[in-house]
Amino acid sequence: MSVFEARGLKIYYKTKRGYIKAVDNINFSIEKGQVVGLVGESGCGKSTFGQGILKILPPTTFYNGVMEIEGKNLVTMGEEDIRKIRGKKIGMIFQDPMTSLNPIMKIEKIFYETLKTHEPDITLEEARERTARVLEKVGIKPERMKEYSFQFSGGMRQRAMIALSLVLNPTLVIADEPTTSLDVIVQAQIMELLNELRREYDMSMILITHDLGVVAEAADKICVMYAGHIIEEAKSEELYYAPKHPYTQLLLKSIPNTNINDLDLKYIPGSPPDLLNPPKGCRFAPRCPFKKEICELKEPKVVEIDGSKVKCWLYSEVKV
Amino acid sequence: SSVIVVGTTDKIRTLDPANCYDYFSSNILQNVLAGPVDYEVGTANIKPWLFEKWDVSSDGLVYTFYIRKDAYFEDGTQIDANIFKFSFDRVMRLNGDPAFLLSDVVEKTEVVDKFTFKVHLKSKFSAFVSILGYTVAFPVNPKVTPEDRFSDIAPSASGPYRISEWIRDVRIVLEENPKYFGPKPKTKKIIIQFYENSQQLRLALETGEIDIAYRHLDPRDILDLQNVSGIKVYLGASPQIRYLVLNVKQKPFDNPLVRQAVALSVDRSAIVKDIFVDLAKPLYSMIPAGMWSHEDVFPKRDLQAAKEILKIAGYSEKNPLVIDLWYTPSHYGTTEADVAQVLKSSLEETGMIRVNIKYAEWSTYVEYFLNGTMGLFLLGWYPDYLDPDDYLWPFLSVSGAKSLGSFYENQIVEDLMVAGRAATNQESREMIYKLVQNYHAAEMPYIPLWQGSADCEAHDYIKGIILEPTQIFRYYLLERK
Amino acid sequence: MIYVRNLVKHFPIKRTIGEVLTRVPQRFVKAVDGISFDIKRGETFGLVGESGSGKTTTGRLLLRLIEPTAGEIFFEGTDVTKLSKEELRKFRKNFQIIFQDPMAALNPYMKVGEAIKHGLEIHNIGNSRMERKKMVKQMLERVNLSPADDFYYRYPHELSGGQRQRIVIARALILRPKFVVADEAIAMLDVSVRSQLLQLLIDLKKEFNLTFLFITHDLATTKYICNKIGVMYLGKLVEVGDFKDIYLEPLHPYTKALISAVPEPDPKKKKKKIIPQGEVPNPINPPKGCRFHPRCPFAMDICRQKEPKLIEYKGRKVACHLYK
Amino acid sequence: MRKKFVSERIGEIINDLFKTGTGLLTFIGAMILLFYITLAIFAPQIAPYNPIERVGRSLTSPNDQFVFGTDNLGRDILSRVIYGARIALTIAFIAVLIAAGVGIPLGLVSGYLGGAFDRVLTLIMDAIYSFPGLILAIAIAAVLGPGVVNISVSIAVVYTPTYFRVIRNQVSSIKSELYVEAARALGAKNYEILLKYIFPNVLPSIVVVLSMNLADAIMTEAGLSFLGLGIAPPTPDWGFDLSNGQRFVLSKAWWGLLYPGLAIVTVVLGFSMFSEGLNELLNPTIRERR
Amino acid sequence: MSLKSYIITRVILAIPMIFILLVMIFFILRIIPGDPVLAILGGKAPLEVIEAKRHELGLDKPVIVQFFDYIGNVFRGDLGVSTLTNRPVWDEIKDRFPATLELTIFSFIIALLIGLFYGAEAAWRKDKSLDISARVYSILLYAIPVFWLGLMLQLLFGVYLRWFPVGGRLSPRVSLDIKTGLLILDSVLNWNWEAFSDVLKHLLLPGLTLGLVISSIFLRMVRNNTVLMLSKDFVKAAKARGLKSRVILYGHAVKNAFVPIFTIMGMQFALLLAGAVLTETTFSWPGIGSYLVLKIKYRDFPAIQGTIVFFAMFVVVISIVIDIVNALVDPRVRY
Ligand SMILES: Nc1ncnc2c1ncn2[C@@H]1O[C@H](COP(=O)(O)OP(=O)(O)OP(=O)(O)O)[C@@H](O)[C@H]1O
Ligand SMILES: Nc1ncnc2c1ncn2[C@@H]1O[C@H](COP(=O)(O)OP(=O)(O)OP(=O)(O)O)[C@@H](O)[C@H]1O
Ligand SMILES: [Mg+2]
Ligand SMILES: [Mg+2]
Repeated sequence: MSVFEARGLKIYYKTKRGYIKAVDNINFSIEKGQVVGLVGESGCGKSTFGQGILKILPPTTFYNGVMEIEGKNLVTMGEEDIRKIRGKKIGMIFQDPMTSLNPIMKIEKIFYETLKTHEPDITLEEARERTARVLEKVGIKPERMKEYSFQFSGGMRQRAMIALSLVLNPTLVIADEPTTSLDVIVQAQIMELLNELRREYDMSMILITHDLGVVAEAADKICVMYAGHIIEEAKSEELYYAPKHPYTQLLLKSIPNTNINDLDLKYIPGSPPDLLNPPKGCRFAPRCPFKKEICELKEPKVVEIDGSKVKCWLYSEVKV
Repeated sequence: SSVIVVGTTDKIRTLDPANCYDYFSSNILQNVLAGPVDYEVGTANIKPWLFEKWDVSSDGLVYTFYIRKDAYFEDGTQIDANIFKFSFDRVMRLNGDPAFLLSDVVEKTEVVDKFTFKVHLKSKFSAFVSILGYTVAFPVNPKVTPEDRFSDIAPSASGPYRISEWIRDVRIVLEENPKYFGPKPKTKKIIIQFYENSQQLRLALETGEIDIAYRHLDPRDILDLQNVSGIKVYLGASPQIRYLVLNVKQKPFDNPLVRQAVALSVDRSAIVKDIFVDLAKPLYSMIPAGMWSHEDVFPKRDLQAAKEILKIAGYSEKNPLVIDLWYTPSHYGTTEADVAQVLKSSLEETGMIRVNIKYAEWSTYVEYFLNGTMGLFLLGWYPDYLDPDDYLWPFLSVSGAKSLGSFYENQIVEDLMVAGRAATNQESREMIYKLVQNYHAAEMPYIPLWQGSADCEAHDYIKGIILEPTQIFRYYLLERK
Repeated sequence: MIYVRNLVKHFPIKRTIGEVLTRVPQRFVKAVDGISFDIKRGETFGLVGESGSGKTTTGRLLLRLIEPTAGEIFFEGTDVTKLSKEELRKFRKNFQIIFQDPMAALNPYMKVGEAIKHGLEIHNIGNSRMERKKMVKQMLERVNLSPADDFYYRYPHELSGGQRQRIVIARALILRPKFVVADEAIAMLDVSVRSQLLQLLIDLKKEFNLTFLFITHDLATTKYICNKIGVMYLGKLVEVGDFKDIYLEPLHPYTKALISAVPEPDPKKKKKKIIPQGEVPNPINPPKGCRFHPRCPFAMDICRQKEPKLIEYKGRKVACHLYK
Repeated sequence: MRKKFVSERIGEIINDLFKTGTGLLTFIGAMILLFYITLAIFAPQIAPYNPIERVGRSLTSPNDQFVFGTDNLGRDILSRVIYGARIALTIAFIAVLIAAGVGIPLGLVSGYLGGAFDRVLTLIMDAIYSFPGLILAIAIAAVLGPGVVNISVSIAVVYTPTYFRVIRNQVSSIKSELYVEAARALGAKNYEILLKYIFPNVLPSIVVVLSMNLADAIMTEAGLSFLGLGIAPPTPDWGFDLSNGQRFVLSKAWWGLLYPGLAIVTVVLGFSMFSEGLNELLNPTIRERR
Repeated sequence: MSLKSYIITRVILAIPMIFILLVMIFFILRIIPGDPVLAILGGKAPLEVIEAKRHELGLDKPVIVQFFDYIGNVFRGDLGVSTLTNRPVWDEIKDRFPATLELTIFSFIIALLIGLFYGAEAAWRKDKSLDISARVYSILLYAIPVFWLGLMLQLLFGVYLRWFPVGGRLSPRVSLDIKTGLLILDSVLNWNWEAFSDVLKHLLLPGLTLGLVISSIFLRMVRNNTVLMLSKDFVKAAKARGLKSRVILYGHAVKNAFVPIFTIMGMQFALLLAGAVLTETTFSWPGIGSYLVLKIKYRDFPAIQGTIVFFAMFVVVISIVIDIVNALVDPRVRY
């Protein structure tokens, strides 16, 4: 059973020059206890999707389609109802722990405020106790909750941020590049922590990152995004060993692996399209080495092969 | 209803008689302290007050005063000769602003007995008793007045009122002084409220916040108020005179012809009409009209004559006389700039004079006229004692002319004035002063312009307002009907 | 070509007046604390380590963009630290730097062509304006920015991140330097662009016969370009040697940790990770003894007391008490 | 190739100017300024009367002959308002020029050199800056006495630290920017760095501060002359005319108070709109700061 | 750094500031072209008297000696003696300061309320009509000279409608036992409601005038900084935790926006004081602003100098206080 599902979801930013189609007609679902990785180049709409789920994008944002959590459609839901879901049902971890915690508030105050919002009857004592418990889980000594976030190191802050997203026991956690701004070693520490916690809390997680290495280690399923579309969705192993979409294939080649003898550097020429006026056909077509006539004319459909979903004419035609 | 509120834009600087030399401070002191002599209400005639009577020695150098025996300060201290000696000596020792009035003439003071006080003069001075009417000679209470410095608190009362509250620049409250020997004031409590400007004062009067507005409404406001029902405007004479000073040592004013041309072209009536809306009077002598020995010695405006004279002096329309006219912007109130404007246009009407208006703040102004920087400038005079001598000596004596920036020197005039000071006979003095005025009009180191008027505005239920020639404003005569 | 001996850089920490008066002693950030290494002509020396370990500082010291606290830097026999200001200015032709953040490294109010040309003007390369312009355009073409005529007149904000970094590279290389410091030159770029630029750097290095100091925190990229690497931790070099040796058999526990922390895209190779606890300590008060001991899984008593020396071991240098 | 590029940019700016509210703001501001500058320059041609001559009865209410009425000396208020633009703008421009002429070079040098020189200068400027501007101007104006130059100097003293601070702070932060370090790595000389790399980067904020200060300077001048510390009468001056007009409002002569006041408000409004717009057009990040 | 040592540092840092201000004031005021002695004595005093007075004021000593006398006196709390009233300037300022304090506090509160709520709500609805109105409001009010606004309010509410008095602090007929000098406080302490309403009536127009003018700047600062804060990640994070929008706006964005605002508050205060000079003059408010103007009119040299020194000290004290408050609000300053 899926915890969260998006169908035909469109999230557009309204700007003076037109709509930026940051998320365009995507279908997505996540099962209970599953970790789904969302990868893609910068600007392809990963954060827009992640934050769009909570509807915390700027008020000018336009939503269409269905986002379902526990049978309720977030797209049509009123602001006050959504507010009650935020934090409570869906937790969020942000990229930059430096800036995501209010610098002039003590950690315990931030926790108390969050708890009080969703459980108005909670006392300060109770809140402290729960804060202590969850902080301990993420490896922070409870007495440090009396400190301010700027007194923490980067890794500690991210731990606190994780604790904060878990304190209300949400069913789904969205982690938007949780390790990008951290050091290599700390990065590994945090990933390990997330893995442990996921098992312990039995929660679902959407892990957004641009680092294929990171998702490969942690995710059960990987969705590759390109210019507002999910162009491939597959099990981690499947994706690594048998990437279907040309973009995925190229992306995999262009990241350095740990094989010391593989000195072949590939890269994807060109750059992602402007989301104001994305290409009419397949959005990857202008950069695709296997592009055919149809690719530039018509948007490909999603097809399923070998248990993975691909949005590419190469495969549609095979089927046809 | 036993309270009357008076509003003013004037300020109290100090309430220590030894340092008090501005109108409004003296005005308060005159209602709070009893002085040696007073003036009869409504006149300039001196009458006894603390001094019951006095004798003058035959050489005119020694005055013996007899002090009344029922005068007390509010704390019960009796006023006697020792207190007078203390006060006079203190004034001269501390050498405050008005001290010269005493120290210039007084040689020494002497206590003869408890109620007899003697003053030795440096030289014969017929107007000496007039000086005693000024607050500088009012005795102070040694118990609360520091001997070696000026007091900065309210004085211990000996007059009709005592000061019950004083918030500087906000209000001062006068209440009946039970210890005063004289008649009880008509109103037990007077509140004097201070305002920043004429408009606020007027508004306060119109809204009934105050009952009386005294001093410094703008002339135009006074004019307006004359037509407001329920409000009465009182007008009276003022001993203040306003004039132009011409520095006779500076070009082109060292030329008597130039001075005459200026005197002939100034338009006194324009000033009086446009700016003072007829609340001032044109003045043609340094001695104000209404004072004995006054004579209109200056010529009336005559542009034709002025042109002729300018021609003789070598000026023409093509080669005009270019002069600077100086004024000071705040010392004489807001109207001063306007006056300079009007003077400029009236001189320029000759077509042969070009005027540049210049101004300087008062302290700079004073410095400028003392060191002879300015050639033609506006100044005003307020007498220290009501005597023609005080309108002539300070101007025409060599030392006086220096201190007023005209640098006029004429030994004959000076000798005449010395004689006038010594003479005890009013007629001979009058004759001498007329002569001096004519000398002045011939040489014109000063051109008298106008004579101020005193004014007071009040609701019509207020009675007892008397604008006196002496400018003493007696709060204790005010009452509400 | 480059010999670095006992290079030290301590940044004094500003004290407030209150602290000066209450005699709080002056403290220093020990950014680089006595490092020595050599780079041979044509070699690429990779400097790796966590954030704050002093990599950038080392790079800036080599170019004398900041004054070293102590130590010597020889560049082809010249002691760079002894050059006078004017000599140094002229000497700068020989060594250049490529910064991490290309946007910040370009003057936003200068057309990129002018920015590249300025170096030529400073060092009087080329005879006329026209000639210099031509050289710039050639260089632009070389870093794959064509048409060069168009790019010459653009402002930095009109370029993408990858293009900007190409400009920065062009600006550095147009002087034909012998030695180039690349300070995380590709770290800020998008995944797909990274490889493009890495390839460009590799090509240019060959073409211009450059010697590189390649600073990075991403061990995985070093394999494409580096011959030798040095691992830095808290201002000290803990391991220096041939790339392959170190990569295949890291000796120092810190190097081991760094290598195992590299995320592995191959899901089957989910290896056992040795991840040290905690984070890099404060460089103001580095731990006594071996600076890595508080995080080291193999820490011994001696590690807490004695600072290990950088010794030769198995064909490389390592500073750890485990190896004698 | 190059020409097209420049014209494109200009086209973009003009486009921005009219499409966005900011552009409109700037445009209106600029129009107001142009209007007053024209008034100031062509005052003799535009003004119906000599501003310092009695031309009508005193305190005539606005009518066909005297559109803004006359003051207590029978002078035409419209003409005085027109001529007043001269004084206001002259003083503002001189003051700002002096302030900028002193503050900018000092700020550049101080920020670039740093060290003790910088610290002392910063301390002095901060001291002046922290002091209430008008009060400082009052004190200096009282000391120097009236006169266009004197008033300008008093105002300039108040605004010099503004330039100094803005420039110095920017320079000292730009100094540590990577591109400056890059220039040094190229081997550029100090003055080259200062002129080619640092100055262009502070220029936009100079322009913005400049136009902002012009508004403030006009306001300060009006304040000074309102207090009687400005230009000597009879020279037409808005602040003075305002305080003069205030004397007669109870005589129902509201026009003496209204028109000079409106003149000040509109011209300051013009400058603020202009600088606000400029601010956003030139430097989208700086606007958040003030 | 502990709060205590922060405060000590801050106070020590103020010393050179005070010194520079004092030097500045001294040299500006000592080059007055008009001779203060002559201004005191007028034209009637003979030369010896002038010399004596000059000696008495110490004006015949070398400038450098005068300077050290002056510095010494300032630190002894002796601001000289007014030549106009012969009272110690310090006493006169003490008399008048409460009026200024009352006015500035009152206007500050008005400005704060307007600026805070209007600014915050405008920031929340960025680019909507409320925000546009806020921007128009702030740009318009900024362009209105405080004295003109004062005069217009006077004209409307004082002269035509006669709702409020146009000057002073207390009606003549209302009596009040003055203890603190802050009349609002005094009337409350005395349970004197007649006086209280009278005082409030007098305070309203000048307070509103100054408050409105300052509010424009305040509003702009609050709005811009709140907009900035609203774009920060921690606001987004707070939103993602389901916090209510009021809490996010006031508890997070505005509160953080105040951190930078506090640091420029010192400057705002200087502005407030400058505005107070003009407001006091327009409304005959017997504070130190109108005192200064009055003294300048009479060229009361020691009083001018004393007042300016007082202003300088006041500014320094305020800036210290603001910095300390800032340290309390923003823990980052402390640590
Ligand atoms: N508030 C906004 N208004 C307009 N456009 C936006 C806004 N936020 C993002 N975009 C645009 O939407 C697109 C998708 O952005 P998004 O942040 O979702 O990408 P991303 O995949 O998270 O990239 P990154 O890896 O850089 O975080 C980009 O083209 C971006 O420019
Ligand atoms: N100018 C400076 N003043 C004071 N301290 C500095 C300065 N530059 C660097 N440091 C400090 O020196 C230490 C080393 O910094 P450096 O930038 O060399 O590290 P790095 O290894 O390049 O890190 P990163 O991977 O984050 O770039 C850090 O703690 C840093 O805070
Ligand atoms: Mg993102
Ligand atoms: Mg670095």
